[in-house]
Amino acid sequence: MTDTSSPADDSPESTGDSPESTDDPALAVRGLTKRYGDTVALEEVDLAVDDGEFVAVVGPSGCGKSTLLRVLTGLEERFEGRAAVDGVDVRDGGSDGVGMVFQEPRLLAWADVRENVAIGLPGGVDRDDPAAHDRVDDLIETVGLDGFAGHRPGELSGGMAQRVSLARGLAYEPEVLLLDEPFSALDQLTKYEQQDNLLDVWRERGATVALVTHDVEEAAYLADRVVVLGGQPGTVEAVVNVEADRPRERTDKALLAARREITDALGV
Amino acid sequence: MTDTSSPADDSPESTGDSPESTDDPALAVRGLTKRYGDTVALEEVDLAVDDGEFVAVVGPSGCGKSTLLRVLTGLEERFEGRAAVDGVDVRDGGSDGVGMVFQEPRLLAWADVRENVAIGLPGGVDRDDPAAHDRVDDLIETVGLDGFAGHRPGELSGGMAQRVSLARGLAYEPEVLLLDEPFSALDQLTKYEQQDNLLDVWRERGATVALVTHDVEEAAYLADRVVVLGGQPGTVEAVVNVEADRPRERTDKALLAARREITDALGV
Amino acid sequence: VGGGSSRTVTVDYAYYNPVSLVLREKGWMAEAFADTDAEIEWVLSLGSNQANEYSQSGEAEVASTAGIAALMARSNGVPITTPYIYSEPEWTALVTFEESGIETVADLEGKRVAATRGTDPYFFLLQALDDAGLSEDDVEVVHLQHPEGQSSLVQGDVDAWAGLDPHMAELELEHDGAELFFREPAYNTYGFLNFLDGFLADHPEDARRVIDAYERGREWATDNPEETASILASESDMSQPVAERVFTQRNDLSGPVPGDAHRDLLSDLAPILEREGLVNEGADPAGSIGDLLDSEFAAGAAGGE
Amino acid sequence: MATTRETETGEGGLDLAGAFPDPDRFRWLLGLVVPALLVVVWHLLVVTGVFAAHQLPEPLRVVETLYGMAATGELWGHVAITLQRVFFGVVLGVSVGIVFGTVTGLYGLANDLLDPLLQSLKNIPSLAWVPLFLLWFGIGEGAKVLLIAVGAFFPVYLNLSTGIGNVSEDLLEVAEVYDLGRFESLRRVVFPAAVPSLLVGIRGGVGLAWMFVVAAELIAAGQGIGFLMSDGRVLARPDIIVGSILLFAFFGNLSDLAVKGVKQRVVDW
Amino acid sequence: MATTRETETGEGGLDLAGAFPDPDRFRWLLGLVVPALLVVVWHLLVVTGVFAAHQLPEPLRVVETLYGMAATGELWGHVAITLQRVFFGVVLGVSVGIVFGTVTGLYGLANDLLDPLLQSLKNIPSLAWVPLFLLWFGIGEGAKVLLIAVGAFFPVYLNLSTGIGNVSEDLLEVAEVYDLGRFESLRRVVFPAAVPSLLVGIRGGVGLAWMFVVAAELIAAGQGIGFLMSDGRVLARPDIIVGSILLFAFFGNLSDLAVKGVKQRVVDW
Ligand SMILES: Nc1ncnc2c1ncn2[C@@H]1O[C@H](COP(=O)(O)OP(=O)(O)OP(=O)(O)O)[C@@H](O)[C@H]1O
Ligand SMILES: Nc1ncnc2c1ncn2[C@@H]1O[C@H](COP(=O)(O)OP(=O)(O)OP(=O)(O)O)[C@@H](O)[C@H]1O
Ligand SMILES: [Mg+2]
Ligand SMILES: [Mg+2]
Repeated sequence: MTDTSSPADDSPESTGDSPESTDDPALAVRGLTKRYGDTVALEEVDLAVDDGEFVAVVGPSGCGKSTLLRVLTGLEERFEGRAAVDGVDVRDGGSDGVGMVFQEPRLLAWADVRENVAIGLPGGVDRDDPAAHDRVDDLIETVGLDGFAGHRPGELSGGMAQRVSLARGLAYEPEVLLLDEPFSALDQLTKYEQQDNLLDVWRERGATVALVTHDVEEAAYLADRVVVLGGQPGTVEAVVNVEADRPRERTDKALLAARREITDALGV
Repeated sequence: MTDTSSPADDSPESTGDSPESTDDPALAVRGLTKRYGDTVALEEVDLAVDDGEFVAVVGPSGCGKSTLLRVLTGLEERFEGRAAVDGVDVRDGGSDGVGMVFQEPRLLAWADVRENVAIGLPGGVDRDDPAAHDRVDDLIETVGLDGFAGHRPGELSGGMAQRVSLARGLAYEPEVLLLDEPFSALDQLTKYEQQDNLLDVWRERGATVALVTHDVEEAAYLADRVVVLGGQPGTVEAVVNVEADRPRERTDKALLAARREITDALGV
Repeated sequence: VGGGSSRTVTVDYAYYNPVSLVLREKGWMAEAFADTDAEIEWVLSLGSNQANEYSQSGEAEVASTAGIAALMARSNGVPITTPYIYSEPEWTALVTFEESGIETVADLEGKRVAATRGTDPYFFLLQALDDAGLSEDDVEVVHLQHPEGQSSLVQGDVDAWAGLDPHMAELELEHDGAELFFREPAYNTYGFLNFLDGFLADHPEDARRVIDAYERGREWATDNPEETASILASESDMSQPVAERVFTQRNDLSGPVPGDAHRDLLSDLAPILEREGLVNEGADPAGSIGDLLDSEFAAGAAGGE
Repeated sequence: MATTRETETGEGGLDLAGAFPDPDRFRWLLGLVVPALLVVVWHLLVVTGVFAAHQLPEPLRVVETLYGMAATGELWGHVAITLQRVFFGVVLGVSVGIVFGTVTGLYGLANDLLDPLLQSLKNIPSLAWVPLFLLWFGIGEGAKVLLIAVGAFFPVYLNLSTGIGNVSEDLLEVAEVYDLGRFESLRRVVFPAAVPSLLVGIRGGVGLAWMFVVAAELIAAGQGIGFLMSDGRVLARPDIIVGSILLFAFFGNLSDLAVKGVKQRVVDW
Repeated sequence: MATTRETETGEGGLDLAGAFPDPDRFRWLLGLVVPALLVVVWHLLVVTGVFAAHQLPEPLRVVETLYGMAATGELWGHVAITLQRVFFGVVLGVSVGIVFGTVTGLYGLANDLLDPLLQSLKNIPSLAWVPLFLLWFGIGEGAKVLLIAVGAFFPVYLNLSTGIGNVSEDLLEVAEVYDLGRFESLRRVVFPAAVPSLLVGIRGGVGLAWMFVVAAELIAAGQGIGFLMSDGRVLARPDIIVGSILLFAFFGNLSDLAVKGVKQRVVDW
């Protein structure tokens, strides 16, 4: 497991030199090792994500996907190796422009849906401003929760809570958006809607997105590139480029090919 | 939405008279309406599940799937209509033989994985007995968590926590097992393993299983019958019989047909 | 409470009752009971009210209080009798500082005076005011415990203080300018040794032993004032000069038997008790005086010497 | 999401109250059963002579005493002044407790500097403060209110400080990821999450305020329930002592119910 | 999953202690800074004459007094007997508090019956109990220990009762679905979940026990720190008063640290 397979086109150097990127990749992880006591969650992970790129991360349960996102958002202070956003180390404030949708909803139990979503509004915005209100209501509608704006988290179903959490993440409008299995509790129809919605947001805002998912179809449909993590401790097993043009059809042949490639890398 | 479509072969009467069943169906729900304040979670739902049958429940987020399971486990005291297990009303102790894997892991934060799984051991079992220990360790291995038996929930990944919750549910060995999206946080490989593991348990123990899922492929692969709930308030939209023989191949034609049928009923 | 021994006789001791300190120090009370199956248990009373609580709860057979406190308790139904006077002290007076400009009781009009309600200094103040033609309403009585009254006076929070020894003696000795501007030994209400009625009735021989021991202590203390003051000083952490002033100058042990003087003083005070609402609605303080004082019981022991 | 016992009965299977018909309406009456029994026992103990009347007056005697004082108007003076002192003491103590609790809860440095001192002070008995307060603050109303405030301060401080320190790390991470900033994360996450702790602290503080009243009213008070009690002790008047104990119990319970009511209104999630 | 401030520093962004080098090793020393400053101020106030020495003795004087008592061995007698009383009082009060807290936390009926009474009693000041305890339990050690136990009882009762009532409904549902039965669900779910509340209660109880010591040692005590303080007041010896206050602060803090230590060991999830 210690021999990390990092294909040439994935190494930080090569992406750093790629024509469309600025000086630094939006996300740069090099030699990242993260331990929790005796458990090694990630080992020698290298990853570079270009500005405006959409990357999906897949891998078995417990391989360190959430840990990787936590490092990138600056929530983990102690790790070995380097993790930088736009060239700034995450421990030196590089994580400021990074938003994350957590794997669990993590809603404020005492606040209603509207207030919970408003938590995500970016720094400068006055949460009591009518414009902010409208924005929040828009987001609530986008995730299909109109009519539930005044409900408290305790009155929501699992999938509804997850969508509130998603709306909160979208409200933040970050340069880099990390999503940890944001659609796992959604039915297919809702999931498709939200996937397309996410694509719209990504395109409109030119954001960099990293999405953790267990849904291979989802990874292939959404991402430019799919990083397959493996094992425990987690290492990069493979990187799959999804060559299909956008906007994509879900039944696109190229997607099917990518799915097969991912599935193979996962060892299913 | 008020005209509930309950096909003839799904109505309690017809299943009650079917040759393989005993007097009462294992699960019998008739005219079930459940309100939370102003929100109507379920409306006039009819459902009958035979002894030893494997039923999957699918439907959009917030349509009342979890609520249905909560009623069947006796966690909801106030509802209209009838819900019975083996002919005994859930409010009169009918829910005693019913086990449930909750949508959220709901683990005891202060207990390690082993103790959390042991919570599920059935009533008569002495939790300090070596045999009980072995059983718990077996289950932990079955859900792929060997090596984590001594970890606390705070040290587990999302998918690992979900598997602990699953192991706890399997430890209970109930006559009727209800599962609320038990594989939603698992990667495909692990999910496949756990699905097959669940089928084994079901077959060996002859249990009645109701599984809520958003994964249409999963529903078709596992279930004898798939109940499609729809709308808000939730009503039974359709019931799809999966005709494939067991043991099934995941690529079985009949499964593909069932999947299409379910997807259509969901309106995807 | 020894398991084998059948009885305990609980007797209090108090810093304001020097003879009790002597008895305890010398072991004479225990000696007096040596030939009985009773054991002596000493319990410290920090003030008359605590001593009264011990009587009230029936926990102490013998307790020492000021005379007025004993009358209050008796009037309120506590079954005690006083067959013995442990001292005739001048333990209270009105105190102020020179610069306050207060020289007589009449000057107190409109001033703040610290006093502890229900205690000897309080009644001393009332009597003094009465003398000067003032009533309680003409001054502002500030209710403070004795030591806190002293420090409030020093602080200047009050203009005068109805003081109590040893705090008063200490103030006199250690602070320049502190003066006792009104003294009247006759307004002090004596130190009453109160016996539970049940104890007197059921164990008169024990009660007599207590009084005998007190007589022995009284004699010794009268003969050895310096040593008594030393015992007082070491027991109560007072300085020797304070203790000497308290014991040798302001304590008279010569009249242990309750008599007319005590009766008269209490009779004077009885109306004040009622007026101040210090006793039960239906209580009759004046009538209780007779029940409280028992001149007969101790007469034999004390008079015989 | 956890529903508290007070707001919802008959669910969760651990509550027997559901077995009674329409329990919420009359359940408060149950609270009177045990006290009523105690009063009966008390009465019997006195009339059968187990306790003599001068030791423990019969219940009726106490009621008479209180009624007598109420009739002359004297009682209201005592009650009013004590209520006033407790009120101001609680307001002051709770306010300062909120400040210190917030500061130490948020800043590890402040906590390290102040907590050991405050933890030591909290164990000092009310009576021990009396001579010092007299010295520092004199004999006015201020000294009394301050002493009561000391009592009210500590539970608020302790509960809020640990409450803020124990706010779910999960939610703090949310605040951090969304860059809420110091002020907003306090306002939106930390304080709301610590409100239940604060209210537990206020409840405790109000209770301790009542405990400190007696000591406070040893400071040059001529009125007040605590004064009444001390007076009853000095005068060997058990009816007054027991009467003032009942007053303490009554007003203590009343103020406690008020805080509990606020709590149920505020912590409703 | 929420990590408490005590066990982990420098995370969560709300803790400044992380800014100091190797803070955990020496941070307890920070706790001495403010008290040391206070002692200096105290000393200055006395030597400059703001407070007269007979009102507030200088710090050294207090230390001398304590040292003198320690040298003669007198001090240890006071300390030992008080520690013993507090210990037994706490053991008793906490035990009874656990019983009542459990019963009222679990059974709505018991709660309805007992809670109003106990809530009323909890506000009765320690001094008010003294005459009653004297009457009921006499002047022996038992009465003192019982009175201290009363102080320790209420916080334990209150916290445990509400703690049990507030156990996450989610987890209670798990216990119900898996038919854990009364005993097992108490043992595996309810009690472990209520342990933090219980320990908060015990901490409060120990604190109140120290507060009740003074009242308890007014019951015919001739030894003890509380007695020392009352004695100091009666004798107008401010050095003794302040000395016993320091003893209260010291031992109170010590016992508090002990309970806190237990808490950190037990509540480690
Ligand atoms: N405790 C509650 N109080 C109020 N409303 C509730 C409560 N629980 C559920 N609801 C409402 O009931 C409806 C059904 O909820 P339920 O949890 O059964 O949905 P679900 O089908 O399980 O959805 P999901 O797939 O998102 O988990 C939703 O509209 C939800 O808002
Ligand atoms: N706070 C923690 N303390 C100790 N170990 C931890 C902690 N958090 C995560 N781990 C361990 O780190 C490993 C990776 O966890 P992580 O949450 O990153 O997995 P994941 O890839 O997100 O899995 P999943 O798909 O199940 O969510 C796991 O073995 C887990 O047990
Ligand atoms: Mg994860
Ligand atoms: Mg659900």
